[in-house]
Amino acid sequence: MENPNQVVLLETMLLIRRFEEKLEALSKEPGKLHGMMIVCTGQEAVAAGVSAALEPQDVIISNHRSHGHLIAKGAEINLLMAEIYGKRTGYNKGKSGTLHIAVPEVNALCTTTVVGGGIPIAVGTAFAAQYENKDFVTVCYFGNGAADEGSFHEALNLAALWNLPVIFVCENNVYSGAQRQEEHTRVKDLADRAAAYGMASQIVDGNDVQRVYEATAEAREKCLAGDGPILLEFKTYRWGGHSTTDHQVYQPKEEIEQWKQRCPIEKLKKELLGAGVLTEATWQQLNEGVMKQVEQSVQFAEESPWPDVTEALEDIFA
Amino acid sequence: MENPNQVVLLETMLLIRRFEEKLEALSKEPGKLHGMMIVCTGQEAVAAGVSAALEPQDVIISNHRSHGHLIAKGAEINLLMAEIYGKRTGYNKGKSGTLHIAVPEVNALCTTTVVGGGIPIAVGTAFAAQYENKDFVTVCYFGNGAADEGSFHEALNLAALWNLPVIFVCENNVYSGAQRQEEHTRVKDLADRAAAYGMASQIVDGNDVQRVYEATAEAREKCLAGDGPILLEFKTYRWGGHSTTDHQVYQPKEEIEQWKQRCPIEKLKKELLGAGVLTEATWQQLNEGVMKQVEQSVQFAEESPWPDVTEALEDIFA
Amino acid sequence: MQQITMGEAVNQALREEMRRDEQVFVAGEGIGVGIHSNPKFPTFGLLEEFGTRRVKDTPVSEAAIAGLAVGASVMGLRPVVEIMFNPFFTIAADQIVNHAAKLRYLSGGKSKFPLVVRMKSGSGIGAGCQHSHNLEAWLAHCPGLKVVMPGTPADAKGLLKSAIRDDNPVIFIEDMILYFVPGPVPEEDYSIPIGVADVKKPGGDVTLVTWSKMLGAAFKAAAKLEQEGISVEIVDLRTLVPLDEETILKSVTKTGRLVVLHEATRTGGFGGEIAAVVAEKAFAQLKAPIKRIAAPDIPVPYSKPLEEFYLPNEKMIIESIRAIMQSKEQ
Amino acid sequence: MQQITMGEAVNQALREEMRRDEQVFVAGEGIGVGIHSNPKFPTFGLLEEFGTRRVKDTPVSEAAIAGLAVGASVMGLRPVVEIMFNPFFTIAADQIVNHAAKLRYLSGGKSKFPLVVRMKSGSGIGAGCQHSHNLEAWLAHCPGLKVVMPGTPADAKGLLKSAIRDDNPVIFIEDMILYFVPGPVPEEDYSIPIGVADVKKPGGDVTLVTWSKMLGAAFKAAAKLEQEGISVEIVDLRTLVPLDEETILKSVTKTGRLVVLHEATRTGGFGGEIAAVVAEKAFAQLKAPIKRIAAPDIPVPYSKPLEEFYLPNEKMIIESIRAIMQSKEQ
Ligand SMILES: Cc1ncc(C[n+]2csc(CCOP(=O)(O)OP(=O)(O)O)c2C)c(N)n1
Ligand SMILES: Cc1ncc(C[n+]2csc(CCOP(=O)(O)OP(=O)(O)O)c2C)c(N)n1
Ligand SMILES: [Mg+2]
Ligand SMILES: [Mg+2]
Repeated sequence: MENPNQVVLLETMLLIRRFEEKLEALSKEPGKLHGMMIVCTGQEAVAAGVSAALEPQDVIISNHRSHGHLIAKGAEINLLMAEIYGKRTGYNKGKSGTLHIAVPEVNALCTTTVVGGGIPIAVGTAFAAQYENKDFVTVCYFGNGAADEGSFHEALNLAALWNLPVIFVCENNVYSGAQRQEEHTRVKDLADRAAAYGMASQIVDGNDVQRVYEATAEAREKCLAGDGPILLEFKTYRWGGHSTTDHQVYQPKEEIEQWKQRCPIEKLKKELLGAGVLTEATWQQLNEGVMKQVEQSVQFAEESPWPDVTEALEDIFA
Repeated sequence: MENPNQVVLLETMLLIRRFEEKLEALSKEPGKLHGMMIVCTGQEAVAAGVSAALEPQDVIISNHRSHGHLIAKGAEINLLMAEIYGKRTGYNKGKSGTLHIAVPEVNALCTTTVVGGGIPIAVGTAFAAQYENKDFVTVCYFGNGAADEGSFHEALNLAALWNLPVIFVCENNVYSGAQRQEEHTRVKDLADRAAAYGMASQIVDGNDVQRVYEATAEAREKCLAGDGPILLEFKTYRWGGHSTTDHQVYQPKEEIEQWKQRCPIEKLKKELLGAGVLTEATWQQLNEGVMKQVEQSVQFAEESPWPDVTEALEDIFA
Repeated sequence: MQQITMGEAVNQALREEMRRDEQVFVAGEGIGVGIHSNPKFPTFGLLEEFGTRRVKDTPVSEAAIAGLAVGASVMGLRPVVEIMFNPFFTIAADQIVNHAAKLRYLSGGKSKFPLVVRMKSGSGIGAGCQHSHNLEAWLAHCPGLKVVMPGTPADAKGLLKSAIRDDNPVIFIEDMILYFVPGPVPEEDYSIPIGVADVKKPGGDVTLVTWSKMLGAAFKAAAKLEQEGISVEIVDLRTLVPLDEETILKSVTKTGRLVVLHEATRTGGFGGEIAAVVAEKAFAQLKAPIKRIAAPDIPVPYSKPLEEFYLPNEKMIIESIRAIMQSKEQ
Repeated sequence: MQQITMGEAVNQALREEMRRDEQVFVAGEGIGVGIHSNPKFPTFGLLEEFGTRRVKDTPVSEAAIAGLAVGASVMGLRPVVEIMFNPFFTIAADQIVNHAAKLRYLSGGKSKFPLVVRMKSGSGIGAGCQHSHNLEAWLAHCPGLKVVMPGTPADAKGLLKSAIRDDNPVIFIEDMILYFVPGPVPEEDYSIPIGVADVKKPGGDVTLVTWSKMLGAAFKAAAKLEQEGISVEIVDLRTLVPLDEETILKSVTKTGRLVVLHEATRTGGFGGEIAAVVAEKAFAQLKAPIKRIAAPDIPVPYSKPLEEFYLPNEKMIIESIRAIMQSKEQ
């Protein structure tokens, strides 16, 4: 596989960042959004790097912190934003909201806010690839906290037993709600859990988009060659609280600052500036373009109609 | 800890063996027993060796294949047999039957036939020891099949995180229902799963009662010293089918024969004969004594009254 | 017509649908190689006919089994998975309730989940309350699921075919005792629509609504009552969701009396739903109190006499019906 | 009298019981250090007062949390564990249903399991159907469990105390919206018995049985109807199991009319149980059809107008009651 276009990677991360920042801001404006928001600020490299290694036919299964995953896989932010607003024009007609947006258009087939709930589902989508002998992989995103759920265990064991083409992506952002990793498990590296199923694994710097891309691309090739599954642990950090209603009393300010020094976007930006691929001017352009897109998505969402209340009764049975 | 009396160990194993053989025979006599029977023939060394290392205050949590565990912990076979018959005089007044006999009298507090269901409960009983700073351990028995349930994962992680005094006993008898271990997981040694929780583990020959005893005694000491929990994997074999209604089409005859060569009772008997601790005559005595006990338990059960049907409505709320 | 048991009927339905549609596969614990090698068991011989690609033995991992079905179905396969016994549904419940049932709605109708979950249920097998615990009322109280619970071999076969062809998650609950009870089943290909109750015996005095194993006791009681001059109409629900209110209301409108009979425990059982529908929509037609006959509010006990006591029986049905026939018209 | 919210009332009950009885401990996700540091949340400040021995933060492992409670309670401790949201009960369900509820019975009455499982429930929080899904009917259909679902801060406090002191597994369901609604709560130590419904407002024309959050809408509708000359008696169930049939039947005997109101979806909801009890035991007193008012059979949608549409409201209550007042007496 060829290296992805670095500027496109940067732009993807930037789009995710600005989208999430906007949501944080909107969540503070009373009456704008319904419910709390869960954003992935600081973790953009995981979504961007993973999706850069994927093809359109590849499936992703996502969790409560999904916006980055969806954007990186190609979801349109207008339709995402409208969904988050609860508007009829949203990807799921407002039925889903921020926590479980499905975007079948880009094969983001199941997003679940039940922690760990998506992992067994990924076994099913991967099984379909094997059953029909099709060339696609499933990427299953979940957090460090989810790795303690029973569903993780059952699913990884079954995936390994059947040799399924699935890449389990553990996005280790240090926290599970208000708990630090060392407060929810004694193991340091969750990647080590793969051995309990006879599965391969790898630990990767989740703030280095290029490393994320490479690990995923390699894992994908293995899966397609019939040597899957694999567990990838991406070490990263959640800059904000768990959600926009989090009081963040437990999260040390210095820790946040340290991780901000390792911003995945700044890192790539510096590299590209250094390599002459990017100039300050093109960076400004990029940023402005992205900001504009985000503003437009808000406008689209705000101008979109609400669903008619009786639409609540639709879409239950096929 | 002092070595246990070897003759007592032998007698315990023999009692379990004859009890289970009797149940198998009874299950073939129409109209005697209600439902299928699940017996532990061939696995006696695990129960006997484990319990030899335990004190009365130690708690055991057992599973569907419980008779051996209960007998070794000190349950009276009359009351067990009566329970299996469904009689009022049984340990649980006939409400439980063979699959979930609780014997609080010997701290066999919860027996469950939900595969893996007892493992989280053991976390709770062990937590009580820690909470009240009491000197007892919990032994949690489960099979190789149970190690694939999500409950195993959640429970072991929590036990390790909190450093609880619990010995997880994986009785690996090769099969889970009709599935061989290699058909339900890719890992060879289930003990390896402990590493996924930062927990200690050990693999032990489950047909060598002395080794079982030693491993348990050592584990118990560690737990009491605050260095628990631990996962012990005892390698053993289920001579019979999963239950008495099993057609055993999947279980190779040669394999059964091979394992019968490694009979835990024969092994100890030979050793004790060799060491002069046992003679053929005392062995005969032992065997006859045990057979008589078992026959008496059947008589006790058969002569015991049925519960009155309205007793079905009792014992639901305290 | 062939006389086969419900176990055999389910087996035929599975075979015929697997032959018809390559997208159908089965998975579960002991589905392929099991401890029982008995032609009266639903999955008997499937492995031999369809091989390991389509007949998947799984580890003891109910959440993974259910998740497998959810994921495979959204890709267009048609999984028919087995949760061995109804109480083990609890372990698969998150996948079934929060995922299978909700994900289509959450997608705004974009995705579909054509999966079937088969579960064994029912008392009478001497296995106690962790194997026998009828939870159909739970499943019926979960929007997004269809719930089918047949009482005869013919219904089981026809309904399972519909379930497999349905584009929605269908819970298919099989009573274990019925696996061994024979009945007539058409030889030709047929299916029975989900959501349609069946008047198994017409009658004029009282409507007896029931489903699954209790159908047998209903028939016996009705035969005895007939001799006393009381004519019982037996409505076999067959499908709990969607509920065929029309058939129930039509019958009650005719008879003016309703008895609901189920094996599950009384409090919170699905009998309450039937009673409520009738007390709201056919109140004016009712001539007598609505009676529910159900198991007492206890776990299924093991001891044979206690387990027999647990199960609602013919005598209770007869007494209940006699009582409401005597109760003064309002 | 102090005016506090249900969140604060639960907090007081937990504190007072933990002070009173060393055997009581709390465990759950974010129970000690959580993402919210808000005095209106039930576990606010417990860690500070009682320390890490008695306030146990757990990993995201619902089955382990419930198993912890089962095991600790059989040893004589009194665990009060939290399952964060009602739908996550599915992950703990095996422990609660097959173990907490059944193990005493299976022991022949030898063991007891004095545990409390607290769960948040209810729509209106904009989190969608995997957080909001009222499953109280499931729990009420599981022999061996008591099920409590308070509608006011005072009831919550008094009932939680009884739940903690009860020797049986008690499921205690708290509506999240009510965490923030204040009400009068006695300052002194008191408890409210489990299993006793409360006539929250006497009335002569129609009995309105409800529980939890819907109590608010019931009050509003009753006030409006009063102006039309329709006198509504509001029976707040408070406890679903054991069900206080007596209070319900007494009220219906007086009024002759029954409306049941709950937030959970209609089909299979606990409203069916109430309707069935009344249609059997107070049939002769009924002057009109029994009405159920409940959410439609859909998952809780996210979009604000859709989520509002989901929740039964004042208007529906008023219209239902008007309708049954007009329906001809039989
Ligand atoms: C089954 C379940 N239990 C609890 C929760 C509440 N909850 C939402 S997110 C979360 C923490 C998850 O942590 P992690 O998996 O590391 O993902 P992150 O939020 O860090 O991205 C919890 C406990 C839930 N949504 N589902
Ligand atoms: C949750 C659950 N799933 C399935 C079963 C059916 N079942 C009973 S025993 C068993 C196999 C268990 O194997 P293992 O844990 O190795 O114990 P063994 O029978 O070998 O002693 C199965 C699948 C069950 N009782 N509980
Ligand atoms: Mg995390
Ligand atoms: Mg085994």
